[in-house]
Amino acid sequence: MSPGVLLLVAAGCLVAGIVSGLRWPRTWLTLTVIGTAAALGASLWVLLGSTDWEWLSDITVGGERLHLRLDALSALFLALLCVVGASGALYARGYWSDRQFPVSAPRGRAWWSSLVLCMGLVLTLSNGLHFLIAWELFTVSAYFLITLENKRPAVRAAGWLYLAASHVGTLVLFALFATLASHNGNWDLGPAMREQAGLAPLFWLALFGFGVKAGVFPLHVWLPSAHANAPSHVSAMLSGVALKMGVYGIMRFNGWLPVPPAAGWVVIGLGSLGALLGIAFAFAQNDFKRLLAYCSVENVGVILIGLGGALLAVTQGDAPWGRLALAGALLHVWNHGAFKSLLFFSAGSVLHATGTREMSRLGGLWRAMPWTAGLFALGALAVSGLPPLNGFVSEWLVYLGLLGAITSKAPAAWAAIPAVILLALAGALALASFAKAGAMIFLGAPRTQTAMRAHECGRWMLGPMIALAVVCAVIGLVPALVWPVVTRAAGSWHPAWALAESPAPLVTLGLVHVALALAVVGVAAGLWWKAQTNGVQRGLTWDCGYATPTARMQYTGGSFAGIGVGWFSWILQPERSLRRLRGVLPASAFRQERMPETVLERVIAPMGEGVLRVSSAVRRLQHGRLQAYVLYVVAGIAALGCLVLFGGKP
Amino acid sequence: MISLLLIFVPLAGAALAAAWSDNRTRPWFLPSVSLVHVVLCFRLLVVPPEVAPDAWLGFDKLARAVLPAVSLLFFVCACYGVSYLAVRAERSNRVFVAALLAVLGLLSAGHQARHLGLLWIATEAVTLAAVPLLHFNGTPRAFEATWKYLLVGGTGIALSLLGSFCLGYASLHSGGSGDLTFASLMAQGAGLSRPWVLIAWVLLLVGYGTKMGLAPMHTWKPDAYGEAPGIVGAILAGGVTTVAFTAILRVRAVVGAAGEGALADRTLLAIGLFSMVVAALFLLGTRDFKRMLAYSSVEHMGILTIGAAFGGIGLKAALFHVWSNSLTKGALFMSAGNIRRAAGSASMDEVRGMAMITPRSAAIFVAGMFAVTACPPFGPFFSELALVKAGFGSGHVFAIAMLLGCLLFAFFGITRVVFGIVDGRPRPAMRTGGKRFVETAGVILPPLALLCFSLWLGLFTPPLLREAWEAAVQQLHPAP
Amino acid sequence: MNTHLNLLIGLAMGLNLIALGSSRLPSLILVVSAQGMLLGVMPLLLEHDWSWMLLAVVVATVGGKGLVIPALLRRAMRAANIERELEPLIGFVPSLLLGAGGMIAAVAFSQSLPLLPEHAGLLLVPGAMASILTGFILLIGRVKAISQVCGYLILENGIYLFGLLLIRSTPLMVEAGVLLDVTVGVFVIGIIVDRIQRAFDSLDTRKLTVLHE
Amino acid sequence: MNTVLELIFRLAWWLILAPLLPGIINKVKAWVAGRRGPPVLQLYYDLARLWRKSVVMSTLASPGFVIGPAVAWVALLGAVILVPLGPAGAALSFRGDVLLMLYLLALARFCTAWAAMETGSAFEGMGAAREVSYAVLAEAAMVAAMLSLCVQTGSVSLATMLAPSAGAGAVLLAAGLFTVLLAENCRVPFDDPNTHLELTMIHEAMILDHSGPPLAVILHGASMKLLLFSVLLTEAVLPMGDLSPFAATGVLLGGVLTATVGVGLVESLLARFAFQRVPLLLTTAVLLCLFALLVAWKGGAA
Repeated sequence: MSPGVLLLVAAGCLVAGIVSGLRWPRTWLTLTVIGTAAALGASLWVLLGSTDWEWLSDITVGGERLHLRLDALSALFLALLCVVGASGALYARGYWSDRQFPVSAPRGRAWWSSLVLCMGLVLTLSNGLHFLIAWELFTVSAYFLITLENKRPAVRAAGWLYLAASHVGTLVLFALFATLASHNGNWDLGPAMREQAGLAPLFWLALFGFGVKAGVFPLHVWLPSAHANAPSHVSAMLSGVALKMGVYGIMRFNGWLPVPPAAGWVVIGLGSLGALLGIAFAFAQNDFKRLLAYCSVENVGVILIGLGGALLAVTQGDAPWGRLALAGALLHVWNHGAFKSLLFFSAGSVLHATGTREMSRLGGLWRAMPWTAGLFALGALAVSGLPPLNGFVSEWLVYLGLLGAITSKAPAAWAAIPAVILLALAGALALASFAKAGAMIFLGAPRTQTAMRAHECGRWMLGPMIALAVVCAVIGLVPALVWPVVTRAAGSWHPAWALAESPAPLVTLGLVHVALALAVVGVAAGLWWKAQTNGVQRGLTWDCGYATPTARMQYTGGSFAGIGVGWFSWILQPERSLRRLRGVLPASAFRQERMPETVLERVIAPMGEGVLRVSSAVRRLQHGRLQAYVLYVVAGIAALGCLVLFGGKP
Repeated sequence: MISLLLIFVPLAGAALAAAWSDNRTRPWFLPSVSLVHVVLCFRLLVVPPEVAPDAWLGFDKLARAVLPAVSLLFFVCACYGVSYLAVRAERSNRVFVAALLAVLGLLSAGHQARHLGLLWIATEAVTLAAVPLLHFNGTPRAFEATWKYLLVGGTGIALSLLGSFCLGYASLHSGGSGDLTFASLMAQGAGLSRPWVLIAWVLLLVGYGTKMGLAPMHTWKPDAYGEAPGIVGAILAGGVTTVAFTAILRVRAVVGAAGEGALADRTLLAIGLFSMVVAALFLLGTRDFKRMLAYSSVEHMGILTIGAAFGGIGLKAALFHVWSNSLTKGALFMSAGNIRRAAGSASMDEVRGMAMITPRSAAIFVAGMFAVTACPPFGPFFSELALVKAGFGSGHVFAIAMLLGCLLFAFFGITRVVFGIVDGRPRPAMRTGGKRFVETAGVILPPLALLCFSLWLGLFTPPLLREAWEAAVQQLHPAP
Repeated sequence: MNTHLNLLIGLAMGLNLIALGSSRLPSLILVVSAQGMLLGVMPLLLEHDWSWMLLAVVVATVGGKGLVIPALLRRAMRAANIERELEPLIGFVPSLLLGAGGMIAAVAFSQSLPLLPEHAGLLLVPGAMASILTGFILLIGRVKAISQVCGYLILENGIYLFGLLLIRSTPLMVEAGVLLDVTVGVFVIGIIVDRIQRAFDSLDTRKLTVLHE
Repeated sequence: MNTVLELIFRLAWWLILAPLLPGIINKVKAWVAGRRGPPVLQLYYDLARLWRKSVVMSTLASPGFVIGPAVAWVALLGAVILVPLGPAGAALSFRGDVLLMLYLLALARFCTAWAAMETGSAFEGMGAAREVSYAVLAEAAMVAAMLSLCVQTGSVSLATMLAPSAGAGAVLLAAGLFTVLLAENCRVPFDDPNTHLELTMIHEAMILDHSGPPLAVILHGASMKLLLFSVLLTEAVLPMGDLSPFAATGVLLGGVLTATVGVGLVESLLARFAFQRVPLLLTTAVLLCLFALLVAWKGGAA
């Protein structure tokens, strides 16, 4: 079965899903699963095969012929989209059920289908005009998914911020594609554009326009609130796949367009910055979905580091280490998609069980929801890039690429050395953040009543989580499996790198991982058994002799992150309000801490206020006095007259 | 011949309607007459008639490129008008219907006028015929709006007359026989006296710009659109402004023939960008969704002007945008009218959660909002993208950057207002108070149809239309 | 011939100044009607061979500008029984100075414009400019609705004055257009005026500022 | 067969030798303080006793309380397996194994911290927080050190990286790595292993609630970590590669002994720093390693 047929089936199912989602949940679910499965089949056909799929039809839309292309790069992303799309659909059945959300659940299903469809189109369309259409439609459907719960002002604000930020990116893309079209004389996209050196400056437009969607560090302002306020399966989709659309755009267009020499340096710089600061922000958060969102900023940074390395390698004579960095980036796209979706799903089931995103209101949930706890722990290990899970594999590849640059003493080393060190810092901070998150949510004693009343989530939610966990584990244990796929994608990014054999000892790594996993199981079982045979007695946590500890005496997330936040307070700018105990009969003391989104609240908001001030000043001219209106007309004549008199010859 | 019918059928209809006694059946004149108009118009679109070069009136290429859009818009508005007037059965619609039909006839005349004076008379007459439409609601606010419309518009009209005289006078200098058809004016070309042509250009640009609603002559627009019934707003924004735009285009052609095209384009670009900036700034702050539509219309007039300034492809994109903008705006005005009627107010301080009260209108309003802010797959996206492309093609990078910036701020303003009205929980008063507004097919289908037209226009632009725009560009920028 | 015409135009320009200076509504209306009549008869001086058409235009202009419209305005004024005092936004003296300055500027500017030989000696262009300017000053500088209408009329008169340049060459249609414009325009404005008067029980346009941002 | 024997020998070296080091350190401290001090094999006795003891678990603790230490121990074992033993070389050496080692250490850290947080005790939270936070800087220093070795040798696998001497930057590197050793193993001046004031502990605070076999595993893991770092330090600084196997073994043993004694001396001569000053010291370590890196770069270029 050729990918064309499969994609047709997929498209058909998804379109039907948009309609059926409003009425018939079961039909919708089956359709979505079938459709995503078909698309997955198509992308695997391309990835495992050796030829790309291309289709130039005679159907014209907007005066342009429909032109679909599925090469390895887009297939890699498409596969991820399918996996997350299907698992999200299954998860939503339990998480966003019609019983709980009679109004928004059907809409959510319809928009979900359209979102998946549009992202698939973005990945396959190879005509600028149609690409823009699909891109914008995908943005809009994502908006409606974010604001499913639009009764809540916070959700509306987050949704609007997302829409506004995306529109900035879209308009930049307008400029990008319009310039391309007016330069090429047609809207076709493709490797053919590589030859025209004149197009190099467009790289910056692409980096900005897609960077907004990808959440590249200074452009990530919309991301935390949107991911935190969206329904969790949507957050998973946004963070796992939608961000990757931006990454895809960046990769696509610096693969297809000539890049300016500075590109690699800038990208790797942005990546390192984003990796470190993103995770620093994450460490400081108290809302666990915001924490996950910032962590996505970090992971996009990691991807960009790899990509930047690859760009540098290309500009410095196709050095082989660039291939490793690119492979790492591509694989990290996949890995982040998997474990971040897993984490958002488990976050969702915590939210579902307790109704709060505040870590300081949770705790001790492992007893109520052991499965979620375990899966979250696994996801936390993966996202912290710890062996033997998938996160480590991709970061390891990126490291190898950078180390290759360093050991070969290429000029790129001057970017690679700081990148490696920042990446290591980011890794350590990620570990800290997720130790904090896991501990605050699942360990210790429940801090509030809501946390006490928590319950494990149903099988519709658990199933997808387990599936994603398996994906993480498999990629981690058998990394050699994914190498051919990744290298195919790398080849379609840069043909010179298409050769198949792996320069990295992935097989050995895989063996070590397997051995490690077995040893862990063995030793853990042994120790558990030993402890049981020696006898286990349960007792109160030792509390320095204070006999009645309350749950509120536990270490809080804020104090856990205190040291790290102190180091980054120059960018985090935490807002603290503190009332100490004073006097003989002290009033109740409290200490509150808020982590602002610095770039948004300290940089963009002031600029926006400036614009609004101008606007309100201008609006005062429309004061309703007719005499002034006539005066404006006269002024218009005068101004144009002057223009004609003096602007005569340029 | 048919081109004359386009004018006289509606006028006759107007006369009949004025004479018609029954208030309940009178509204049916609107759809029936405009249906005839649409049919004739599209017939002419398909089989363009021969126009004698010295004819004063004629369905020439420019009229062919624009008038069908107006006719289509008017027809849909007319269909909406029936159900609208049924809702407003308490007041007599004699004047309203007659004036509306007269407007249609005069619009056709204005689009087809190939003579400076005739064009001016038609525009003037449209202005006057629109007056009773504006104060149909009969509220003091409506009268104030009408008064401002009349005085600012009148001033503009007077200026455009003065400009016409100047142009005529310029033509006398090269021994012109005082024949003021655009064809002969263009034929005189460089013979026209330069100072008088330039004065004429400024005056005509300001005069017709006032009708079109270009900043800073736009001041009447928010008041008029804010107080007039939805369809009137739609016809003003989609029809009357279009006449003014075509007028400017015709004059621009003459100025170009006189060898001052570059200068004229620079002025067009300047005033267009200024309009966009002003509109964007106003949109950022406005809290009334009908006034918002007015400012958005100002913005789109700016876009049209900028397109005209780019010349060639840009002009073609502008003509495309005339179509997509009129149709989309129509949908917005009608759905806004529904919401306004259901909510009893147009201010986002008082209106909330209309998605629950008037779900269909709200959905159309949101869709139209996305359409008018150039989100695909609706018409404006394609036309504006073509315009941006043309701008880059002709090297106006700075202008395009500014245009995109204005589009961005306009988007911020518009989405803020629209979502503020559609989302959230409705005020309890709105759920219970007053007589409920029913979303009948009559008030839902017309805007829906317009949206579909806009969609179809963008996705599957008929080659016929492309060819028509192409021809119009040829007429205005004759290849030397 | 030209001397007579210039005399009339000079008179019209003088009337402009009077209009700017007049502090009472009836006098303003009077000025306007006088100016209308003046303009009305001008074609007779400009044209050597009198045709019926020309006479018709003259009659219509004199009747319209000189009699009908002022009558309408008086009627509106009575219907809206407003006090006769005009309170200006731009004071009378400043308006006068502006008008005078504008007149000088107009004369100076019109020197730099290329005129056909037969119009070379005429004051038509500066006169037109001066009237237009006056009209604008009244439109911008007066509060009462009716005074603004008068300003608008003077503006129209200026344009008509300019139109006389073309009276020989252009077909009379343009002229008819002017008449139609002025009459219908003012007629409608008249309606509006008393509607507004009924709605706001005043013609003070300062009350007409409900609609604003 | 041969490889199996070799592997066993290796495991023996790491597993059996490791607990000796804390004993030596304590001896040194006692000697400096002029006391007799505990026997050198004290830790062996402790481990044996703990292994027999029953477990006291907090009522709040999940199975992770026991699994955590196990995973940590396995991770440390994996890490030490990757480290080459002088002449014997590494059990398994491949491109990029240095990163695997670093991340295995991180895994161990994660699991210890997780197990610590199990009990919900504020003390352990405090300890875990300090551990993970200071580890950020230690990690940076460690990576910088490894980078300098990579540049020095142009290789990214431990076996070849550690073979030659660190060259010109040896002293800097030694200083930096020694500081990291102290920090990572929670020795004075970063942490005082035998303090009794919980508020000032890091590692000890994390394991307050552990007991019995899990505690034994943790303690043994800690000693392995100490051994790993001292071996790493020795091999990084001294030119192992170009010595005869016999000499190399001697040098290795000597180096480890020196490092351990050094730790003991530091502990007995220095007092624990205030926590505010800990980052300062670690940053110094980072800078030392960075300088070593630059020196290596220059050396390679010359």
